[in-house]
Amino acid sequence: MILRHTTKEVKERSALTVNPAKTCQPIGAMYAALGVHGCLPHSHGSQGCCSYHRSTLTRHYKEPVMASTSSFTEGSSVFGGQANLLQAIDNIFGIYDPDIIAVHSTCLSETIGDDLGQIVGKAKDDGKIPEGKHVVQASTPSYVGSHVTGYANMVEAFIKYFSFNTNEKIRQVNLLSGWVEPSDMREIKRITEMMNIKSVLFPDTSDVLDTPMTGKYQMYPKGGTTVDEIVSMGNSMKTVAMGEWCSKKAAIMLDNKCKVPFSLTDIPIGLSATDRFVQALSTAGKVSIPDSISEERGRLVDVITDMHQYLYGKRVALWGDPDTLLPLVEFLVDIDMKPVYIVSGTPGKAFEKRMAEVLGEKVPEAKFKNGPQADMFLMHQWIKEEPVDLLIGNTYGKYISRDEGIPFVRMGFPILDRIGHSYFPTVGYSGAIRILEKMLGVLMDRQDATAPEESFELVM
Amino acid sequence: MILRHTTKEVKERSALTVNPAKTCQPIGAMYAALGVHGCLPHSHGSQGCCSYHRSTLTRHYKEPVMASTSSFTEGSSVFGGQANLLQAIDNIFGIYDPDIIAVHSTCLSETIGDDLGQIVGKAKDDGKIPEGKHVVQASTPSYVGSHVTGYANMVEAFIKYFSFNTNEKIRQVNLLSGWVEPSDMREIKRITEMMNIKSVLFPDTSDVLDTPMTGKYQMYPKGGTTVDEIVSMGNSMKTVAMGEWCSKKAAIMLDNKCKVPFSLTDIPIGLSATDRFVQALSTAGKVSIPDSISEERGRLVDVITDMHQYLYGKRVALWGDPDTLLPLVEFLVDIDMKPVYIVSGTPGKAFEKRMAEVLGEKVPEAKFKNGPQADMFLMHQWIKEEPVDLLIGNTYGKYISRDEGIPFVRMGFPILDRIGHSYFPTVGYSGAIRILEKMLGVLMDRQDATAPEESFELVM
Amino acid sequence: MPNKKNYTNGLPDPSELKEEILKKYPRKVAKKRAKAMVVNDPSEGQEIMANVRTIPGIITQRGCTYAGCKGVVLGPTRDIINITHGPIGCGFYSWLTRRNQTKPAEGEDNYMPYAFSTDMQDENIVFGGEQKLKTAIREAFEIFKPSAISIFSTCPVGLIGDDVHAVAREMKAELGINIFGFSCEGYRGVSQSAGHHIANNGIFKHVVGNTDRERTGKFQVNLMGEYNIGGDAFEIERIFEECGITLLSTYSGNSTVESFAYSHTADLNMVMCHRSINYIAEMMEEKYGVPWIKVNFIGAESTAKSLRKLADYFGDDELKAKVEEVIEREMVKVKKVAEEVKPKVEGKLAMMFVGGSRAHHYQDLFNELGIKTVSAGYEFAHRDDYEGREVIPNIKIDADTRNIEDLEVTKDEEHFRDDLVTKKTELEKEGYTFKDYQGMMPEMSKNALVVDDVNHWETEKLIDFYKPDIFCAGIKEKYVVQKYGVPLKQLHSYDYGGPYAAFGGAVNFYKEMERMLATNIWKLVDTPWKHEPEIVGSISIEA
Amino acid sequence: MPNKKNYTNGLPDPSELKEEILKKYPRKVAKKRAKAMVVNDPSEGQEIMANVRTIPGIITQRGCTYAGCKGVVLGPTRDIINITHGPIGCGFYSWLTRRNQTKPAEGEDNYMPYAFSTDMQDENIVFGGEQKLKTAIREAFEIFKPSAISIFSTCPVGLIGDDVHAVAREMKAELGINIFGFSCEGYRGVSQSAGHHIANNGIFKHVVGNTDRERTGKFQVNLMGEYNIGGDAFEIERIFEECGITLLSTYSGNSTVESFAYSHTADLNMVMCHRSINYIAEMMEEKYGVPWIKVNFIGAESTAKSLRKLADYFGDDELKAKVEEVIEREMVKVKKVAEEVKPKVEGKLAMMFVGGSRAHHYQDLFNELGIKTVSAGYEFAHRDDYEGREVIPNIKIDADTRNIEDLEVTKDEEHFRDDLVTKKTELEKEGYTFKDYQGMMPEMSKNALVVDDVNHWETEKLIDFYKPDIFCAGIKEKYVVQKYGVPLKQLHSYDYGGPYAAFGGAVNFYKEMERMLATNIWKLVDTPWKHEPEIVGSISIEA
Repeated sequence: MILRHTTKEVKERSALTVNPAKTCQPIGAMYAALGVHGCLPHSHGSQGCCSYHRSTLTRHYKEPVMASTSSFTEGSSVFGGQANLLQAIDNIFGIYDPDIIAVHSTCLSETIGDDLGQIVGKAKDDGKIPEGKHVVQASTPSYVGSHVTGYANMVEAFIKYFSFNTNEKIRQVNLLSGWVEPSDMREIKRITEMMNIKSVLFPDTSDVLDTPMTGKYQMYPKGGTTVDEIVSMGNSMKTVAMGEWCSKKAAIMLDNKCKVPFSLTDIPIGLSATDRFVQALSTAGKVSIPDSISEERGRLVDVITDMHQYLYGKRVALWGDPDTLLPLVEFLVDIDMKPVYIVSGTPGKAFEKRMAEVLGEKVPEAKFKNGPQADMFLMHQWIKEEPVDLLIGNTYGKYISRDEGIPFVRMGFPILDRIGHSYFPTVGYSGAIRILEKMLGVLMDRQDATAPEESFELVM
Repeated sequence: MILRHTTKEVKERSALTVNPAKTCQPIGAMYAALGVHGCLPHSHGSQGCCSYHRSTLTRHYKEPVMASTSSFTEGSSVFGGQANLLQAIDNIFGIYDPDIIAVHSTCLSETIGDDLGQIVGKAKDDGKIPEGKHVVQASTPSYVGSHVTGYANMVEAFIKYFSFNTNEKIRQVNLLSGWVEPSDMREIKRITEMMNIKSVLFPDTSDVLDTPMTGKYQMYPKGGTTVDEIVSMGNSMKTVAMGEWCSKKAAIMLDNKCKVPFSLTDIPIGLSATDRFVQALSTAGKVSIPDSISEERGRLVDVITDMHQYLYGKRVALWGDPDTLLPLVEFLVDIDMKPVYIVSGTPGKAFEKRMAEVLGEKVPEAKFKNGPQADMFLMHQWIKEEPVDLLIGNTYGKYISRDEGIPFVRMGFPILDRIGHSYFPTVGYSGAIRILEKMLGVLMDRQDATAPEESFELVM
Repeated sequence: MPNKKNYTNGLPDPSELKEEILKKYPRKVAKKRAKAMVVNDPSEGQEIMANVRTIPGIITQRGCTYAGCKGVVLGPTRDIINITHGPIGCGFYSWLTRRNQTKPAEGEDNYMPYAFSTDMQDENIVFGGEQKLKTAIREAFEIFKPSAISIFSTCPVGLIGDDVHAVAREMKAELGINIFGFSCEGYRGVSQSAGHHIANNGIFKHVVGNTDRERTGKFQVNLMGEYNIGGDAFEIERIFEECGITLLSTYSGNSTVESFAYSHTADLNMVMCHRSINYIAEMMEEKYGVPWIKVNFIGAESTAKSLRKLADYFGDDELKAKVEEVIEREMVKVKKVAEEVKPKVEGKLAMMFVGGSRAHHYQDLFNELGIKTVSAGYEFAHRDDYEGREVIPNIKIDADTRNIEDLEVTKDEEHFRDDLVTKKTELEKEGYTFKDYQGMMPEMSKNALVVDDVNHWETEKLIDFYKPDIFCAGIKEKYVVQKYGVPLKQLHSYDYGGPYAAFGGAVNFYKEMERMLATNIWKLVDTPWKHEPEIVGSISIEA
Repeated sequence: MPNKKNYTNGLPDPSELKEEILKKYPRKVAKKRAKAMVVNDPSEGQEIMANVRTIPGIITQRGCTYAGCKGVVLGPTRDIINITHGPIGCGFYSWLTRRNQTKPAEGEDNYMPYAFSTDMQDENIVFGGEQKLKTAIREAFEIFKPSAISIFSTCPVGLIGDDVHAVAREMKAELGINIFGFSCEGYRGVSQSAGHHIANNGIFKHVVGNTDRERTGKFQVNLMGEYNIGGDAFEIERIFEECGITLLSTYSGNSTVESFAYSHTADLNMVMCHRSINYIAEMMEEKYGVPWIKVNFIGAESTAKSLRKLADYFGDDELKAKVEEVIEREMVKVKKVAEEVKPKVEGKLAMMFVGGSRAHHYQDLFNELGIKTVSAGYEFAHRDDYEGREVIPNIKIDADTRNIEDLEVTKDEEHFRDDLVTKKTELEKEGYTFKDYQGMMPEMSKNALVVDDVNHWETEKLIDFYKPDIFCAGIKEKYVVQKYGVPLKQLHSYDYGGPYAAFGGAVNFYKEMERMLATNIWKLVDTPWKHEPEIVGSISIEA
C-alpha cells in the first residue's frame, strides 16, 4: 500500500485539501498562450511558478515549453513588480523576439496589487513594445478557480486584445477549443473541414506541442492561431464555444465586443456531446451534416453495440476538469457504464446541476463533488467504501490503481507517465472509439489476468 | 499453466505442426475479394470452409462477412463440383445480386481436379452470368503456401480478369495494398493524397469491414475498389506493390499484361519501410515529398528519441506473416529493441534472407524460421529456454503471455479478443507511433505493476 | 431500426411472409425451401424437411462434418491429442474457437489449448499423406507422451486414398497407446450432423468399455450432449454433486477419454443435445443395457423437471428428498432475479436459429421471462428434433445419410445390465418415458414460423416481418442482424458469457437478457439529425 | 543534427563564443552575464558571479525558495505531514515530482505520496489565512494522527501577514505533536538555494537534538545532501552497511524526522551536496562539536576515495580493512562494465548545467568513461561551489542573501562532543582536511566554459558551438536540447533511471551512457530524402 494512510471513514473537511484534483490558474494561462503562433507566455511572479508550469507541461507533452518570468525577489514583492515586468518585456523582445508576449499574473503579483494593464500600458508608452509586436495580459490569481479558470481568462484576454469587428462579415465560424490536446485540436479542425465549414480555431496547440524531431529547435513552431486569425474572429458569423468553464468567457467577450453571437456546447467527448457539437457546427455554418460525419458516428455506435457486454454496469471513478468530465460522464452513461464517483477541484455551480441531470435517473448511487476539498483523497475514500471497476483521470490515479488493483485509463491533465495523448485524439466520434478501445483494453486485460484457467477466453 | 505440455527441449519435427503461425489459402482469397466493391466471395468446396473463414473474419472484424459456398457433398466430391458451382452462380446472382462473384478453390476442389476457369466459362456459355456481371476465379489450394498465398492469388486473379491497357495512360499510380486492415488502407490513401498523387488502391476493405451501425444492413457496403478502378489500373503510370508475398504476383501480372511497371516495397510499417514507401510513391508519382510528410515522420522520430530508454534492449518474440513481420522487425531493430524470436508459417525463401539482412549484425542472437513447423509451439519453446520482454502477434499469443507473464501487443491476423485494429492504422509514420504507444503501454504497465513500492514512478 | 410489434394476442399467420421469401428463389430452390419452412400448428403432426443438402450458392449457417466430429464432439476432451490430418486450415480454425471449458487437475493432461496438424503440402496430396501422418503421430508421442491420439480426416484425405484407420492401427501397435481415426471429411453428410454421428461411432468403437471401474456412487449416470460451453457442465456438475449423484462421464464437456472408457458402467444416460449424441446413448443401451432419458438443463423449470425425472428413475427417497431440497434452495435465488428482470423484458419477441437442440431448449429460458419465440429453427437437426422421435421410422434415408456408417452393435454379455432392463420395463409400466424426445414443434406457438437451415435471405425477411427484440444465432449472423438494430445473442458461444445451464445459469441468462433488452444503446443508432431538413451550405470552405 | 567536434588536443578558447552570446543582450544584461561566464583556467583563482538575481524576462532553469525548501529538503522525509499553505498550485507541483525514494517498514508512516494544501481562496487572501491553516492542521491531525506537521509558506502568505510560526506554536501546544513552519515564500532569495537555507534552519531549530539515542554502532555518521533520487541513498546505505558503518540519518533521502532528532549523536557528518545542506553541518559542529567532511559518492573512484576518507577519520584498522575489501570487490564489477562501455563512448563530449553539486560530481563519472566535459555550471550555487570554500569570507552579502535568517547557534553544553573536537584537531595535524570543498572550477579543464544560471539563449549557442554528444540538465531543457539531435540526460530526475551513486550506481550510469551514446537512433532524424532534388509534380491529384 503506497497510500497507506487512506481509510474509508470520510471525515468532513473544510480547510485541508489532500491530493488535489486541480491546480492553479497560471498554468492554464500558459497553455492557452502556447496556442497562439509566435507567442511567448510570461509569468509575472516568482520564478518558481514559471518553472513549475513549464516542468508540468513539458512532462505532459515531452516537448519544449518556453515561457519567461518576472523573477520576483523580496524587493519586487515589497515595491511592486512593475520594474521587473518592464525589464522583462524589454529583454524578451530583445533576446527572444516573439511576436506576442502573453503575460499572466500570479498569486504573488495579484496579492501585492500589480495592475498588469497599467504596466503594459507603461511599457507601450516607454517604447518597450516594438512596432508590430504585442503584449497581451490576463489576470490569473492562483487563489481563484483553478487552472481551467486561468485558461479561460487568457483566451478571453486575447479576444479582448485582438478581435475586432470591422463590419465586414467573414464567412467563417469561430471555434473556441477548450482545454484539449493538440491531437484533439487537429481532430476538431478535421471534423470542421469535413463539414465544409471555414473556421478559426483558437487556441490551437497543434504543431506547437507535438512538433517533429528535425535536428533543429524552433522556438516559435509553425502552429498556433495567428494574430490575423484572432483579429478576424471579430468579423465571423458565429462562435461555437466548447466548454462552459474554458470558453464561455471568451465567447461572451466576442459577443459583447464584436457582436458575434455564440453557441455554447460541451467539448465533443463521446457520442452525445459530439452530436451536439456537430449540430452546433451545422447551425453555425448553415450546412447540412454530411454523410461522412454520420458514418463516423455509425462506426462509433457499432463499436458500442459490439462491445456493450464488457462495458455494461462497470463502476467507474473519475477526476478531472468539468468541461471534460461532463461529456465523458454522459458518454459512460450512454453506454450503460456506471460513473459512480466523480470529483473535480474546479469550482462552479453548474457542475453539480449538470452532473445531476446526467446521472440522476440512470446512476442514482453516484457521488460527485467539485470545488474545495473535492479531491482525490475523498474519491479514494469512496472507493475504499465500495470499489469500482475502472479509474479514469490523470496520472496521479496510478497510486490508487496500484493500491486497489483497479484498471486505469489515463485521461486529462497531466499525463506524466505515458505517451499517445498528443497524437491520438479523444474528441469526436473517432476519439470516442479511442476512449472505448482504452477502456475495453484495460477491462479485458483484467479479465484475462484474473480469469480461472478454464475460463480464459480466446474470443472476446 | 494453460500450455502445460510445452517444455523447453526442442525436438526436431518434420511432420507435426503444433499451434500454427498461418492458416490456409482460401481465407486470404476471401479477404482480398471483400476489398472489391459489390463482390461476393464464393468458396468452391465443402460448406465448412466457408463457415470457418467467415467466422474467423467476423470475429476479427466484428462485422458482417458474407460469402457463399458450393456446399460439396460426397457426390460432388466423386463426380466433380461443376454442377454445384453452376447452380451456385445461378442462385447467387438470382438471390443476392452481387456485381461480381469471386470464386476461390479449396483443397477439396483442387484435389478432385475441378478446373474453375472451365466451369466459369461454361457458366458464361450457359448464360448464367447476367450482362454486366462478373465471375472472377482463383486457384487457391489449401495445401500450398498459406492464407497470404490465397490473398495474393485472388488479387492477381482480379488484375488478370479486369485490368486492361487501352493505350491511354492515366495519370495515376496503382497501389497494391497487401494484407492490412481497413484502417491501414484508409491511412495509405491519406498518405497518398498528402503526396498529391492520384491513385487506385486495390484491394480496399475500408468501408467494407468497418461499416457504421445505421439500423440498416447493406450486403454490399459502399467501400471496395470498383470494377472501373481495377480496369483502369491497366492504364496507370506505375504500380507500387506493398509486400512481396501479398502483392508481387499481381504487380507482375499488371506489368506483363498491361505493361505497367512496378516498384515492390514493404508494407509501410515502422520508420524505414515507410520511408521507402514514401520514396517509392514519390518516384512513381513524380512528386516531391511534401513537408507535411516529413513532419509526420519527425513526430515519429520524436517519440522514438523521447521513449528510447523504455524500448532499448527489450527482447521481443514475434509471429505472423512475412510481409508484416519484415518491416516490423526492421522497425524494432531501428529503435534498439531486440527481436530475438520470429516465426511465420508462410513459406518463402526470401524470408530467411531478408531477416538475416535486418538482424544479422544488430541482433546476432536472433532465431527466426518460416515455413513448415515454424509454429508458435517452437517459438514458445525458445521462450522457455530464454525469456523475452514482449510478445507481438495475433490473439493466439495470449496463452503464452499468460503462462509466461510476458507483456503482449496484438498485431496481425486474427485478433479475436480486442478492438481497435479496424479503426486505428499501424502503417505509416502515425501508425508507427501507435505501435510505439502499444508497446510502451504494456512495457510500462509491467514496470508499474512489478516495481517495488519505493520505486513506483509518477513521471516516466 | 425496425418498429417493434405487439403479439400479445397470438402470432400473425406468416404464410404471406413465406410466400414473399420463396418468390425471390429460382423455382427449384423455392420448391425445396418451401418444405423447410413450416407455419407451426402444435395441434397437428406437421412434417418439415430437414437434414438435407444446403443448396449451393445459398448463404447458410452450416458447417461441415469435420467441424461436427472434431470441433463439436471430440474437441472438448482434454486427455487426447487430436491430430487434424490435412492442410493447415481445418486444424487452425477449430483451435480453441468453441469455448469448451475444461478443468484438469494439477498435473493432468490437457491438450485442448494445442492445435495439432499434419499441415499437408502438395507433395502429400500427390504422393499420399500416410507417411507424414505416421511421422506426425510418432512426433506427437515423443514430445507429449499422451495416452491417446486420434486422427481427423479433412477433405482431401479420403480422396487421395489415405487410410487413416490403417495408420491408426499400425501406430497403436507400434506405440502401445490408444490411437484411432475418423473419416470425417468435410464433404460427408450435409452438415455438422454427420460429423456427430461419425464421432459417436468412433468413440463407441474405440473407447467405450475399454476399462471397467468399481462403482463409486449409489447413482451413477452419464450426461450426454453437454459440451460445457461457458461452464454449463460445471454448473450441472455442481447440482449433481449437491444431490449426491455420481457423474461418471460427460459427452463431452469437461471430459476425458479415460472417463468415456468406463462410462458403460453407468446406471443411466441423460441426453441433453439429442442431435449430436443420441447415437452413443442408443448403442450403449443395445450393448450394455443402459437406458437413456432425454433431459434439459436449460431453464430453471426444465432443470427442476429433469432432476426430478432422474430421481424418479432411481426411485430412492433420500435422493428424491435431496433433489427437492436443492431445487427449492436454488429456485429461491432464481425467482428473485426473475422477478427483478421479468418486468423489464416481458413481452419481448425472440427468434432463434441454432444448433440441434439449443433453438428448442432456450425457448424454455425465454418463456420463464415472458419472452415469446416467434420463429425458430435448427442449423443441422433431423426431422425427429423438430417433430419428435416418433417420426424416426418414417424418415427417408437419403444417399447423404447412407454414407455415414451405422455401427452394428451387439450385446456385451459380460457387462450387460439386465437389472437396468428390468428397471426400465417396470418404470415404463408406471408411465415413465425413456428415449422420449418430443421435438421442438409441438412446444412452439401456433403460427410460429419454423425454418430449417435458415439462410441469409430468409433471415433478412424474418427480421423485417417480425421486428424481433432479440435474435439468437451464431457468429456469422451476429453483426448482420445487429446492423438492423436488433441485438443478437450467440447461442453457440454464448457471446463469451455463461454458464446458462441449470439454476445458476438461468440467473446468468436472466441478467444477460436484462442487459440486452433493457438497454437504451440501440436508441443511439439513429442520428439526432436524421429527420432534419437538408441545409444548403453557407459558411463553406469554398464559399 | 550538428557535426561532432574532436577536442582530444584540448578545448578551444571559447572567448569568441562568449562575446557572441553577450552581443545579443541589452547592455546591462550583457554586463551582468559576462561575470557569470568564465573561461576556465584551473591554474588561476578565477572569480565567477553566482547566487545573484536572475534577470527578469530571461528564460532561466531556476525555481523558487519554496521549491528548495519544501521540494528539495523536506520533501524526502516521510513521517511528517508537509502542509503547503497557499493557493493550490505549489502543493500540486511539488507532489511526487522529485523521485525521492523512501522505504518505510510495514506499518511505518509515509506521507510522501500525499499532497496537503490549505488551497487558499480569495477570501483567505483578503481576510487572512491563519484560521484556515489552523483548521487544516486540526483536520490533518484528526485524520492521519501524524507525529509531526510542518507548514510551508507560499508567496502570498508573507504578504498578507499570516504568521505561520505563531500558528505552529499554537497548534503544537493544542495537539501535542511537533509542529513548525517555514517562511519559504517563493520570492525570497534568488533561487531554490534560499529555500535550502531556510529548510536547514527550520530542521535544526525544531528537530535536531530533540531526542537522544543510545549508540548503536561503533562508527556513527550522518549523510547530508543526498536525496535518494532514483535510489542513490539505498546504494550508499548498502555500502555503509557492508563496511559496518552506522548511518544515523540522511539529510534527507529515505529519511524520517525521527532520525533527524537524534542525528546530533553522530561522530561525523558527511556532506554530499554542499550547497543545499552545509548550513546544518556547520550548525551541528558549532552546537554539538560534530565535524564534517565533504564526500562524493558519484563515480566509482570518488566513492572509493570518500570511503577511505571516512575510514581514515575513524582510524580503525578493522574498518579500513573492511572498506578496502568492499572497494576491491565492487571495483571488479565496476571495471568489467567500464571496460565494455568505455570503448564505445570514449572521446564524447558532455555539458552539464544543473543543481548545486551534480554539475561537478557527474564530471567524475564521465571522466571514468573518457567523456570530456566542455562546459558546465550550476543552477543555484554560490561562488564557493565554483571556486572552493576558501572564497567564503570574500563573498559579498547582498540584500537577497541578507533576507535569509542566519541562525545564531550556541554550544550545547550537555551534548557537545569534546572528544570529536580533539580528534579533529589531531587529524588536521596529520593533514586530514575537514570542510574542504574545492569547488568545480579547479577540477575542470582549461578553456572549459563555466556558466552560472545558464539560460535558454546561452544553451542554444553552447550547443551550436560545441556540438556536444550529451547534455545534462533538467526537464525544462530536455526536449529543447533534443530537438537539436543532442540527447539530454536529466540530472535532477535521472530520467526516471538510477541509482547512479556509489559502485552499483556507476555501473548503471555506464550502461546508461552506452544506451544514450552508442545508439543509432539519432541518425534517424534526417529524412533520407533530405538531400534529394525537388521533383516537379506529375501524377498529382489536380493533374
